[in-house]
Amino acid sequence: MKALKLALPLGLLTLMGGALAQTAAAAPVIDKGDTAFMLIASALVLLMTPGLAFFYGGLARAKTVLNTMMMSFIAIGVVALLWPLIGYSIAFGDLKNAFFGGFDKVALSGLTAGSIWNNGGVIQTTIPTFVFMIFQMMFAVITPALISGALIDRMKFGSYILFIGLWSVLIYAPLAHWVWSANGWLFARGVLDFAGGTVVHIAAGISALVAVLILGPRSSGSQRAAVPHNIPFVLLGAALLWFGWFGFNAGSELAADGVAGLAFINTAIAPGVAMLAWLLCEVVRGQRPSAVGAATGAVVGLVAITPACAYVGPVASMAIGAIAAVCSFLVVQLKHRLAADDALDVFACHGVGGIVGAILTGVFADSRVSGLTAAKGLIDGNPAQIVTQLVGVGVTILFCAVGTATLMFIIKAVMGVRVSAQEESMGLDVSSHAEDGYNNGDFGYATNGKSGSIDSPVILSANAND
Amino acid sequence: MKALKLALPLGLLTLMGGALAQTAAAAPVIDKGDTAFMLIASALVLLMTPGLAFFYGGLARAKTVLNTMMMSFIAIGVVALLWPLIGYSIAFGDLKNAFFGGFDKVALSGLTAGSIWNNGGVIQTTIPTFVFMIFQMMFAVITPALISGALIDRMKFGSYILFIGLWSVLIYAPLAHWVWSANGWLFARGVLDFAGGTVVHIAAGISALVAVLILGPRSSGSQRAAVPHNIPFVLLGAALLWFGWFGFNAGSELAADGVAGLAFINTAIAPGVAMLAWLLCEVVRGQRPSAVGAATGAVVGLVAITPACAYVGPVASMAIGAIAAVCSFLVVQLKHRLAADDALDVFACHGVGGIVGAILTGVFADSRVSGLTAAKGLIDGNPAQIVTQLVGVGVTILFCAVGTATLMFIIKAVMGVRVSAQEESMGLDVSSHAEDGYNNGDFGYATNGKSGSIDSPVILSANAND
Amino acid sequence: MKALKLALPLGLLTLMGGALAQTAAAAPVIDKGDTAFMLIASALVLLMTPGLAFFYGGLARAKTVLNTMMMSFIAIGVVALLWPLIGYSIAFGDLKNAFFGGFDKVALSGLTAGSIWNNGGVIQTTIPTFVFMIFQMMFAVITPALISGALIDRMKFGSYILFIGLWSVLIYAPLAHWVWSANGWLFARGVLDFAGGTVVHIAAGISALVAVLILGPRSSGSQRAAVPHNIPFVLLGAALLWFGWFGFNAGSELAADGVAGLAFINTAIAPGVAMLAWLLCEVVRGQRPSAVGAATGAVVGLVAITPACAYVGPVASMAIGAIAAVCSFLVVQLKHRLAADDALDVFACHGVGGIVGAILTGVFADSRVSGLTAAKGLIDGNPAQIVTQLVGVGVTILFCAVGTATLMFIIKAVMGVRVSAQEESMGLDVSSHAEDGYNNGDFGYATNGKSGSIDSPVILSANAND
Amino acid sequence: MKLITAVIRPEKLPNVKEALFKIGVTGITLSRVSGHGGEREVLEHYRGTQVRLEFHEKVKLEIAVSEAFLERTVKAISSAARSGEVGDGKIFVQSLEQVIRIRTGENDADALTPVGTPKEGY
Amino acid sequence: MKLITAVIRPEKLPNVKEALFKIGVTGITLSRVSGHGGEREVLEHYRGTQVRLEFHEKVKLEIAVSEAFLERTVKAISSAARSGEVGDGKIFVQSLEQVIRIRTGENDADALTPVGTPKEGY
Amino acid sequence: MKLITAVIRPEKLPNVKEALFKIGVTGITLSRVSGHGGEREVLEHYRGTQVRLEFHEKVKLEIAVSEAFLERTVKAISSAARSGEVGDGKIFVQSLEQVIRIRTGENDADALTPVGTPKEGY
Ligand SMILES: Nc1ncnc2c1ncn2[C@@H]1O[C@H](COP(=O)(O)OP(=O)(O)O)[C@@H](O)[C@H]1O
Ligand SMILES: Nc1ncnc2c1ncn2[C@@H]1O[C@H](COP(=O)(O)OP(=O)(O)O)[C@@H](O)[C@H]1O
Ligand SMILES: Nc1ncnc2c1ncn2[C@@H]1O[C@H](COP(=O)(O)OP(=O)(O)O)[C@@H](O)[C@H]1O
Repeated sequence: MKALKLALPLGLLTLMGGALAQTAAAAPVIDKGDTAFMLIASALVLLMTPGLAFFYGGLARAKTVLNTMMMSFIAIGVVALLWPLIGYSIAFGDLKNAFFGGFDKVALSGLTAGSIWNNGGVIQTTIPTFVFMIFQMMFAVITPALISGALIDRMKFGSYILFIGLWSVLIYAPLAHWVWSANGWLFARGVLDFAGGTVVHIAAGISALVAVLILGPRSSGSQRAAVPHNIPFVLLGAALLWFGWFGFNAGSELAADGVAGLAFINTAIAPGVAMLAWLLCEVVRGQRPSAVGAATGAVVGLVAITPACAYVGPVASMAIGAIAAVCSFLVVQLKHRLAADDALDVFACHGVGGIVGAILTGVFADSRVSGLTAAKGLIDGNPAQIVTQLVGVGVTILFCAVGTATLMFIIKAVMGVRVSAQEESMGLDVSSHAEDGYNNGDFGYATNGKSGSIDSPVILSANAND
Repeated sequence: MKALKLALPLGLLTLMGGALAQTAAAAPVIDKGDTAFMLIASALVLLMTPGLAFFYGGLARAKTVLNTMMMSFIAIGVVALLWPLIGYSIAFGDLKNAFFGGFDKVALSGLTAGSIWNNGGVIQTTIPTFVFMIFQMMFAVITPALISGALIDRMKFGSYILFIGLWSVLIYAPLAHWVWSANGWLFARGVLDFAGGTVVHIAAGISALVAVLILGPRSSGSQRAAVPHNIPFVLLGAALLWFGWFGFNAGSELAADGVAGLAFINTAIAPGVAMLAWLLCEVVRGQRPSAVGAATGAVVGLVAITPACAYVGPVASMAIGAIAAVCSFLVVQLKHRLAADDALDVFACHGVGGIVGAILTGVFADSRVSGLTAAKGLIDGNPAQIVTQLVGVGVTILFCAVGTATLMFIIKAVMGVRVSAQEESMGLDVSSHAEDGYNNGDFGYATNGKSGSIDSPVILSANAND
Repeated sequence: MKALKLALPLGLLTLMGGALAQTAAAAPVIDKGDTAFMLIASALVLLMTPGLAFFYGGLARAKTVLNTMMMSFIAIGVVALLWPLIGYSIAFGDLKNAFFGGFDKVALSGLTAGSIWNNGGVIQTTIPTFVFMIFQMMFAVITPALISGALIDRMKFGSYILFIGLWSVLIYAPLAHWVWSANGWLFARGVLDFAGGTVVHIAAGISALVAVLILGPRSSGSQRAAVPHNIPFVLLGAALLWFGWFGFNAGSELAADGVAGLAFINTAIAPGVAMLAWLLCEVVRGQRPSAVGAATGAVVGLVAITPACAYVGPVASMAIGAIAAVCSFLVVQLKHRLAADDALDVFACHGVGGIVGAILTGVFADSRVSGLTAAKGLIDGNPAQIVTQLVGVGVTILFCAVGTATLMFIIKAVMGVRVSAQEESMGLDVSSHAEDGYNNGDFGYATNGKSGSIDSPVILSANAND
Repeated sequence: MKLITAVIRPEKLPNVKEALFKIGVTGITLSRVSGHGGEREVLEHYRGTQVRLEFHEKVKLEIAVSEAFLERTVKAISSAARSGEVGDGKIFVQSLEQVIRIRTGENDADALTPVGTPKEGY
Repeated sequence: MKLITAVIRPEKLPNVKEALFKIGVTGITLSRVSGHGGEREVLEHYRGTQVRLEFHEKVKLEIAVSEAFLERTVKAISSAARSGEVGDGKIFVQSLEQVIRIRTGENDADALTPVGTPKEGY
Repeated sequence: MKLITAVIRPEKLPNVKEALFKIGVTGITLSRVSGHGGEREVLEHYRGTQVRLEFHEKVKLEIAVSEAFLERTVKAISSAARSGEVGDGKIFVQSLEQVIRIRTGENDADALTPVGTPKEGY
């Protein structure tokens, strides 16, 4: 939603792209085209979380596939409860201060089907407030879910739920306020983050890294056996993520216009090139170009283009995709040197991809392509933007690292964060969810909930009983 | 599509949400935004049926996964043939009577790309009639497919096709007329059903229950082994259903406006909370929170919010999700006491969820949030709405129960409804479709259709031959 | 995009569907509704390629599933690089000649977020040029990916990448210019191809056939074992293809209007009926109605309706679906008589379906339904259109056959096209990608990239070492 | 001691299991196998290709028993697994030289006694 | 009677099957196994992690035959399964004390005769 | 020669493998099996249905060795697979009449020698 907000520091209230030149005088109206676009974009972003569940679930082992997927799915439930109740208000409530949004929108009080979103009167959009709220909610859902990839195979499910609930309210919502709300302090500072490079990806990547340091590594047994159990699922997940990401990036324009078009094409180009770059890295290292590599490269490209998507031209977009893929590839190769057992490389993909993307936004932002005069990077004559971007990156890293560490330590103290070693070796699907991902059905007995009934296995002699 | 229709009983032809205040005098025009929204919404609803195929298919056993999935897929084929030919005309044809729509629109006669849907001149929308027709068709596809979940593992595929064909024309189409057409008698009665709680979910749930009573239970062998064979598929199915449901619910507004926005947010919130509620029920009963439970809870929440989605506020939506999940959970626990072997809990999910949702619509409908003055429930000072809702529920139950029983008895008499016991024990994939869902390919022989050719297995001695 | 272009030969610049009657004098503006539609339609078309990966991947054997899927995924990467750099310019660049578009749009030079697509000033649309470019790119992605189904199980991955890269630039892009650009010579000739029956499906089908003749058949061992390894994946792929195809077909109108509505409904009806027709063929031949058959039939119906979708009425659409399914079914039965080992029947599905659809467009195009006066077929009093269609088909076949043969021979000479027999018998997943699609993880060792480290298997005695 | 190997129909497994538990045999190792014998081939069709499934899904049970238990175990399996149709399967009996319980290192008949049942081996 | 257990390459299964059918052996039980022997390890890479596949996919055949059939069966398998490369597999022969056909309760050599072929056991 | 069949916990496989390699045993055939013994049942819940998993995942190893190698192989497996909890598994030893290496047609102990190691059979 940066295109809208950028207008502000320059004191411009006119918006990009066509027919939106209403002054404050004209009564704001809902634009059907924009609303249609944002409704569908919100649905696309929702689909990213199940997409993530498959991306992560396919990379996990068969005996922890359900736990891994549930860590994404449950985020939908938790945030669908907390975001309307409180998170939205913290992020986009009244504009009293630069650090959080306040409590006036708690439980969405006062909003009706007729409300049009205007960020407290400062920015006029043409979409219903409900639609803005839900679009933002989808971001708040996927961000904590991203973290889960680092934590799989050993975290208590209850502790995880508590963690993401608190994280989404206490870390994500304020950060969203800082970067995206009209009076957020990073926004005012001029940090460019069109669709969430800092708020979503750096935040998730850093939090993942810090969280695993406190959680501890997987047992050597599960680490050793950590081969993706179903790579078609990884590809399915990557495809759904990519598909949804069009809503994520282009939708962040909050309007169906040429800027959304630019954001959209870069969301296709950068990950495509990143996929090629990743495979090339594999070949250069003497490996084969792999399907997991293609999926990973594409996701890294998507991450890296997120902050930049509406600001840069298509060739710059190719460069961002390629550079991010190479950086992320190198970090993945080094991961075994790290103390942190980041199981599915959340830091290497989202953290590194997000940081590279945020910085390169400062390099490649080009108002001659985007028409957004407030978004100029190095190549458009504004080298200072790189510094601004670094500030944004630094603040996000600091805030998320400290915040996540605090939350994890508290939860560890209160209820513990790890399952027992035995539960870990059984696999969390059976131990935390009492389910198996895949069954052939022949060797187990369904007993209809009536133990001892006529349907249950007849066990007569005592010594047969255990 | 209730927001539009509700206007009618009050004699209002003006529509909700903005720029649509054309009087009958002004020539109706197509709104590009609304049309864009409804085209995509129709595609989303189509995707729900494959989503259902995965939801059901994952819950089935590996040896009946294809039959289970085909029961959904074939519904697309059958209804894509019958709805344009006759179903649409019965549901939305001329307005001569309150019980069915007539035959003037048989084979969509008279419709062109320029037609704008106005329900026989009574309600003016801004979308092409073709778009309205196809949006409605997607509903007519998924409703009979929902029933199939109860019938798996033993129903003849041919009989099933005949059943859903007749059901969609003789039961679904008239019911859609009653509830959604401008002169339908339940519509006139003031029953609130925004997106199909009665027409779709109660209808499917009750029909499923009645159909299995006539079909009979699965063999004890297949019942015993009835453990979901692929839970990631269940999650995939739930995700696609949820994604499509945004088109289903918000699209029922037939316009991209604030009411659609409200319908949309409730379609995210209610199932999210229902998911949490279901998992909580499991924990309270001493079980583990399960992935199947999360998927089931979300689907029940989606069902329950369907009739209410554009009428209630977000907190009421949370309540509806939670209450429906608890009710449905309890019925699922009791299912083994029922005589009916409803294999995948169609009644417990869609029937119970639909009934709870329909009634709670009468409780929570709140025109102060929706702006729809004709949709007031108990909390908006109109307790009588609950009675109206009960009438809608009762009529639907009665009609579907009698209609389904009649169809099933006729089909049973004419061609039988069950496969043989031996086919059942082989699994319907091999016996009804001559296919296996999963193959490793090493133990079978592909013979290129040329038996006896050089490629086929050389079998020389007589005693080796069978 | 034919509705727009057809206007041209008749000298009409006014566009279909409502409010778009701007003359050249009025400054063109972006329509938010159309743009919203086209953005989402582009995302839908992108999703078709992963859909194809699952359709093909499920039909492949478990040991080549990843290679098969990668052949689709890599097309996204390759074309995301080449289309913006050069392909788009060749297809839709300046209008100097009828055979290719020129180099003025290389690397999308000169395009900005404010550009509105008008095909060199001849046709005025209401969508940003970026959006047109990306919508077209998605077509350029999926077309070469379609070819891959014929080539699986034995083609070198590097050679394949080179092949599709060259093919997309040298064959696809010019063909797109001929058929869809305002001065393309087939377009000027009056060939009707609304959404790509010739450019996409016939091109892919013929190229597949020619390519396998040069590549050679699979080893008899892999042919023998060629049973679909995961049919639910086939159904998933078909569902995603169908879902995306709504964007493909209706989006080709480049506007959200009644013609898009007509294209949309036919995209639902024809494949539904084709699915039924295919299953009926199976039953008539004494087989069982199969899930693979249902999926195949639906895809053939989608192919066949592609050129016709905005020109024909719904009953004609049923006829097209049914006829194409029967033709394709017959060709599939005969495939073992062919010398070409077209592994996944690309020619029988896309080639045959495309040809039948292109010809039937000349039969059933009916301007009384579509309102498009330039698109009249036999039943609308214009039998000559059939000849025109045959010209289009013939030219496409000739160009693609010669072009593909040339490319394949060159690549074969330069770097070879086949993997070794041993690699083929190992399966291409392990031999070309060093990955297994599915792992249970117990029997393999992950060694963290540090061979000889403490984590790797301790192998002490010499004779244990190999 | 003897090693009994039985190849049975998967749908008969619950019956066989109950029959074994009733006579006190609880140590069992199961696996999924494909069997070829006198049963008819199953034909499948995938597009233009016919596939013959010459092998049928079966379950293999391996059970080590002491001599004393041999006969009743064979009888239990054989009657619980019988449907009377071709394809019911076979039982193979082999002699077993040694059995070791990994947990304790116990040998032979001792190794066959389930936990907490200090009775005679079966 | 003897129990022949052969571990072979999956791609050789069709050949072996034909060879067995030709000499009249139709009772076979198959399973999927992983074998480790003299073959080279396969390396796979997943992101930064190298995976060694020390085991190769094999198919195990178990065939009970009467003494008379032993030699020709072993020969048939051995020549049909041979590729000459390391990893072709092994054949094990064990003595079999008893065979029971579940369907009929028949014993020993009788149990090995396929349906409808009242010839000498093989 | 002897055929050693061991049923172990899957998570112990890496240990067992290393132990076998250390003593020079490299010919192994593995398969996935389900075992029932003294271990507790696992309960799963799917909607209203309770499922008892009476069988636990195990891995079966089959190893043919010459007499000389028997004892050390059994010991290696037995100590590497031990966790001390119920469910560690069993080792069965049977006599083996004949072993044929398919690749070469070699017989008996020769067939057990891995490639390139013309030492005494193990
Ligand atoms: N000689 C044999 N060796 C190994 N397994 C056999 C043998 N004969 C039969 N079997 C196994 O027993 C199963 C059933 O045998 P079959 O001959 O089909 O039926 P029946 O035992 O009723 O005559 C086969 O599928 C196969 O797994
Ligand atoms: N001593 C053994 N015990 C059990 N199985 C063995 C033994 N030796 C080999 N095998 C099985 O035979 C397969 C092939 O053996 P290998 O030594 O690789 O080739 P070759 O027999 O050609 O020398 C192995 O993968 C394994 O499954
Ligand atoms: N008598 C037996 N016959 C065949 N397999 C057995 C037998 N007893 C045990 N097993 C196998 O050994 C595994 C472990 O045995 P169990 O009795 O659970 O533990 P323990 O050996 O520690 O007492 C079982 O799961 C089963 O696979």
